[in-house]
Amino acid sequence: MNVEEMYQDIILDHYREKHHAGLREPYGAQVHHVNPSCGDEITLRVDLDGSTIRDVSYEGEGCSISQASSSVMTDLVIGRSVGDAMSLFAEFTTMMESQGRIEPDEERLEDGIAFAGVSQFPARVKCAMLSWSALRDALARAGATFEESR
Amino acid sequence: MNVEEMYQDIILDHYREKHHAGLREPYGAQVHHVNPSCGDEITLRVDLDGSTIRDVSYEGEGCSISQASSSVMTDLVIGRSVGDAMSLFAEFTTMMESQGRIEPDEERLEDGIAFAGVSQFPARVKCAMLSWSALRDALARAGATFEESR
Amino acid sequence: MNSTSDDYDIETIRRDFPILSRQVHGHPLVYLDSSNTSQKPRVVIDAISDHYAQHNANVARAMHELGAEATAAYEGARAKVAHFVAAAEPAEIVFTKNSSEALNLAAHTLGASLRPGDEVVVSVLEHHSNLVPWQLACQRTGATLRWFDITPQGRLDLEAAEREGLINEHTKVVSLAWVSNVLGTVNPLRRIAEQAHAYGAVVVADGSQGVPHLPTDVGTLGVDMLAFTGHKMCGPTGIGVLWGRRALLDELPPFLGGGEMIGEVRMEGSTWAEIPHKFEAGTPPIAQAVGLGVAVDYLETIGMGAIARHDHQITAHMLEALGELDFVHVMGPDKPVDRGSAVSFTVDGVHPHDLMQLLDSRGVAVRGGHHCAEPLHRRLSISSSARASGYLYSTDSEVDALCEALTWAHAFFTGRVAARA
Amino acid sequence: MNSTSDDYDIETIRRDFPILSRQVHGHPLVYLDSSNTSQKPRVVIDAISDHYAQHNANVARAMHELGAEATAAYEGARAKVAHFVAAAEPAEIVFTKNSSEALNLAAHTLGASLRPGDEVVVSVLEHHSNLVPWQLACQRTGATLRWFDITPQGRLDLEAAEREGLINEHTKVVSLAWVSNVLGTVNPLRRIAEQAHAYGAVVVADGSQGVPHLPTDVGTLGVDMLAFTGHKMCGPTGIGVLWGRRALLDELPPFLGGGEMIGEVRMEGSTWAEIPHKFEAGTPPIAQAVGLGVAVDYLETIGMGAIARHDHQITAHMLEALGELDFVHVMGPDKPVDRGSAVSFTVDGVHPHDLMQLLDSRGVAVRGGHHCAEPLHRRLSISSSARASGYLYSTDSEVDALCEALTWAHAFFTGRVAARA
Ligand SMILES: Cc1ncc(COP(=O)(O)O)c(C=O)c1O
Ligand SMILES: Cc1ncc(COP(=O)(O)O)c(C=O)c1O
Repeated sequence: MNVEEMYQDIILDHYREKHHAGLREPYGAQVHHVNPSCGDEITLRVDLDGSTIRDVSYEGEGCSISQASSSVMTDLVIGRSVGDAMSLFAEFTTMMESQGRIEPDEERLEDGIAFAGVSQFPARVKCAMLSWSALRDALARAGATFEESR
Repeated sequence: MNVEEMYQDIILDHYREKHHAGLREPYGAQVHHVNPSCGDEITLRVDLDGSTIRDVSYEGEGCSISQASSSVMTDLVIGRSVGDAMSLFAEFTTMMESQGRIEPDEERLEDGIAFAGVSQFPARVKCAMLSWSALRDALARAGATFEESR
Repeated sequence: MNSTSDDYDIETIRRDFPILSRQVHGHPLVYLDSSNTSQKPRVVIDAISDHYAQHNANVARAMHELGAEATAAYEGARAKVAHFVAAAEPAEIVFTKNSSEALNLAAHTLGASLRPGDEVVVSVLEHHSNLVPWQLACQRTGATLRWFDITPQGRLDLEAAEREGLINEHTKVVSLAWVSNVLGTVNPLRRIAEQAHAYGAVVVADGSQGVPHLPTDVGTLGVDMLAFTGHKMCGPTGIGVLWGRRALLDELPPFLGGGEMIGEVRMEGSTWAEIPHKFEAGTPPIAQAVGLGVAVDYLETIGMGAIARHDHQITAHMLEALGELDFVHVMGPDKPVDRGSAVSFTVDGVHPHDLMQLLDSRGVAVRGGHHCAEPLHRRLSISSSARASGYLYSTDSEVDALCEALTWAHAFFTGRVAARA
Repeated sequence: MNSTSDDYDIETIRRDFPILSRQVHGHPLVYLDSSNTSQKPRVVIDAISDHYAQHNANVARAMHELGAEATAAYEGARAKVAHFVAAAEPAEIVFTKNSSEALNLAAHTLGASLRPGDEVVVSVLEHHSNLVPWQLACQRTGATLRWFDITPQGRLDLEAAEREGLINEHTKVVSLAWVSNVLGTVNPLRRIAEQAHAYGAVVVADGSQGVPHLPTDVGTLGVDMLAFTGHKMCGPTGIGVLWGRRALLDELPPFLGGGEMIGEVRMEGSTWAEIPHKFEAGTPPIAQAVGLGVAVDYLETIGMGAIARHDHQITAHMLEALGELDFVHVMGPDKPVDRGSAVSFTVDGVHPHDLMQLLDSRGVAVRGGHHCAEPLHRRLSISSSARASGYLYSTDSEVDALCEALTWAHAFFTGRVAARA
């Protein structure tokens, strides 16, 4: 695995032009997460409609991996049920912790599979997970119920 | 240097029969010193007559080295001037820190020279010094003035 | 040197420890001071060298290749230690510099919520490291320190404690040695913990003498926190461990500040990282964690069950052999039942320091003093004792060498002293 | 690789460090992360191994031959370190686990006498380890934390401090980095200490980035306490140092409790040992002290003056070479005057994490992030930066390799991102 492969076009695309970026109204909960070792941060809002995620909006600072991951995550979860989003979270986490040993399911993770390469660089896994952890936290605070997968 | 040489007859003599042992009245100051790493302890009193040490009395717990050293010390300093006692303290200290490299002066240190062997066992040096440190502290508290040699 | 059982290959184990082939004062080293610190197998020593020579970098914060290797090694060691004590997850393992820091961490963070009227319970047989931090915590907060006394057999006096209502609704913390470093007593932690938990108290175990010698399962122990130290379990100096239940660690305030224990830092105030990093300020003992991880692998390869049986057998032999010397008086339980491997004793007519020195002249290394348990010695009306303690590499013949040297030392010293009379 | 002066034999020095011959991702390692942690010479690695294999025992409390050897090695290391910083006596050297613990020790013990209304002064450029402990101390006591700001050149803003009366009759402690780990700024400690002393305040210096690189004389520095850390000065992880004037250390209360830091222990209360042992609870980092002692010998053999000149020359070359890259923006003083060897910078269009990763793919190890100085980054309105930092083994050609890798990384990343537009 070399660094060129890690910086896949999908990642750079999302980095250059983030989807669903910016903080929007209305929202049910807002959280602020940081990656203490590097200073990457994200402020994230969720808006729920029953058990459906109506919107996820965010503002952040960070490297291409953390930025692109936020963008990909919002593509994946907006419009889904909380339960579904949390299984995607679990699948994404499993992939990121696999150190490249798991072949990700493109049907499910869509652009998220581009991060499989990142999973081989343990120090960057936290970057890719930042927005997802913020999402889970925000959902919990917005009153969504789901099983703690970890 | 073997252990038989360290346990010289002089040391064992003083250990078996300590000179000037027990706590006596009157006294100008009393101190309590311990060797924290092993629990050896001594309570020591001095009685001054101007700048002369009229009496040193003590009670203690400890190994043969610390016990014998108290006994030898009292032999050396009782009846001397504070200044003289403190130069003996300095000479004894120098010998104890010499790791056996200094030939002690028998004229001055009398039975104290038996501790030259102990100076080769760094862990036991503290035992031999306990009563001397207590003496210095007690003299200071009794109002004696002397130069801090260390 | 004989092996203790057919599958415990003591000769091979001894060859793993380079220092055991040393001579001391012209005698082969008989190292019976393992309760003080253990010796190190070659694999541990080499792992530390290899780490510095090939993978050295700072952790977490350094994301380059060497940083990733060092971080993987450091966090890998945490996972190994977690497994070794059957912790629920690696995040429950906090690396400190030694047991003492681990216990101070517990006393400061649990101490932060103590109030006057609250009670902290320890015992009279504690090592200073599980006493002084609680004394200081009580001083800071106005809480009251109370303690278990011991029976004449050297066990916690549970009946007296019951009578006095030692553990009650005011009890906030109970902190006890799992195994005494002087008497060898194994304390009934589970039973006491159940009692303490019934009143909502937190139970801390000082496992410094337990974890190296006994298979450890924090769930079975029944406590909420467990402190232990690398250097007593074949690992390096400079590293200790505090295990704590996540729910407890999560809610405690931080202890030392700085470095990577933070969430966000502003001049006006800061937030904290998740556990375990919340409690690990500054550059951690990286190479030492690596060494401890290998030590734990080494112990597990031999098997903690096998080590416990071996240690038990050596202790039994020691108790028996010392029991045959009429000038030797063993402290603590004299039968190898619920008993760790520290055996402390006094010798008629020979002060422990003198004894230690005389034994050393024969190559036999024991400890003399109060073994950092001064209140216990005071309780027993002595100021010091001698202590012999074996470990996985100790042999029956080393115990025999101890007894021979004791006989010689007693005769030499009392004989010479008597000769002067 | 060229040597910086005729008598500084960089090739020989580099051969002393085994890790420097490593390959990373198929490239020779270019280690420019020495402000984070330094690499270790073979003599240090071997001394640690030799200690464990031949002389391992606990110190102070173990009086047998191995104990005497270990104690002599440990206390000998203290004497070496005392000499290295020109302390008045070895007892002024307290061994801790790292700089962070040393600074926490200072903050806890000096903090014990803080009262509401008292002021503690730090600066906005501090490492978290010299900020968070003081925040916590102020929280515990009600004292107020104040700080120096910086000028646009990245130096302490002494004029603003003067205007605001930053140091005044309420000031009880001033704690400042000697050398900034981000900007490289060398702070005028002596001048500030004189001002603070005029008000009776105690002055603490965080020497983590100073002591490894500059000849150190605590008398000349003019401060009352100095913290530094073994792993940044060719020594092992797991050991740090707090130097303090005897008169100050003597009067401070203890910090961690337990083990050998005691005078007498009773259940009802305890008294404390003399310095330095009063501040060293539990089994100290023995092998680590031995390693640090050898590191100090190693540095002194080369000469701290020569090392300072070498580091200065490498930094000058780095500032010049980076100055020629128009997409690189160096933070802090851009001339090598009163400047340590950390050089932090940003690169147009490439986040420091991405940059770090790209450089690593070329074997070049730098750090990306906030370098444990988040308030400083916030003050500079950035969230992170990249940092390159050399040491006695760094070469001009390594700096050139950095610049080449930077040029490639910038082109690769911005080119690929642009190509997607
Ligand atoms: C200026 C400064 N202070 C304090 C520290 C903390 O040192 P340690 O991590 O060894 O505790 C560092 C390094 O990380 C530093 O650069
Ligand atoms: C029972 C007990 N507790 C605590 C300690 C302290 O361990 P350390 O010195 O590694 O901090 C020891 C050993 O010295 C011990 O035997």
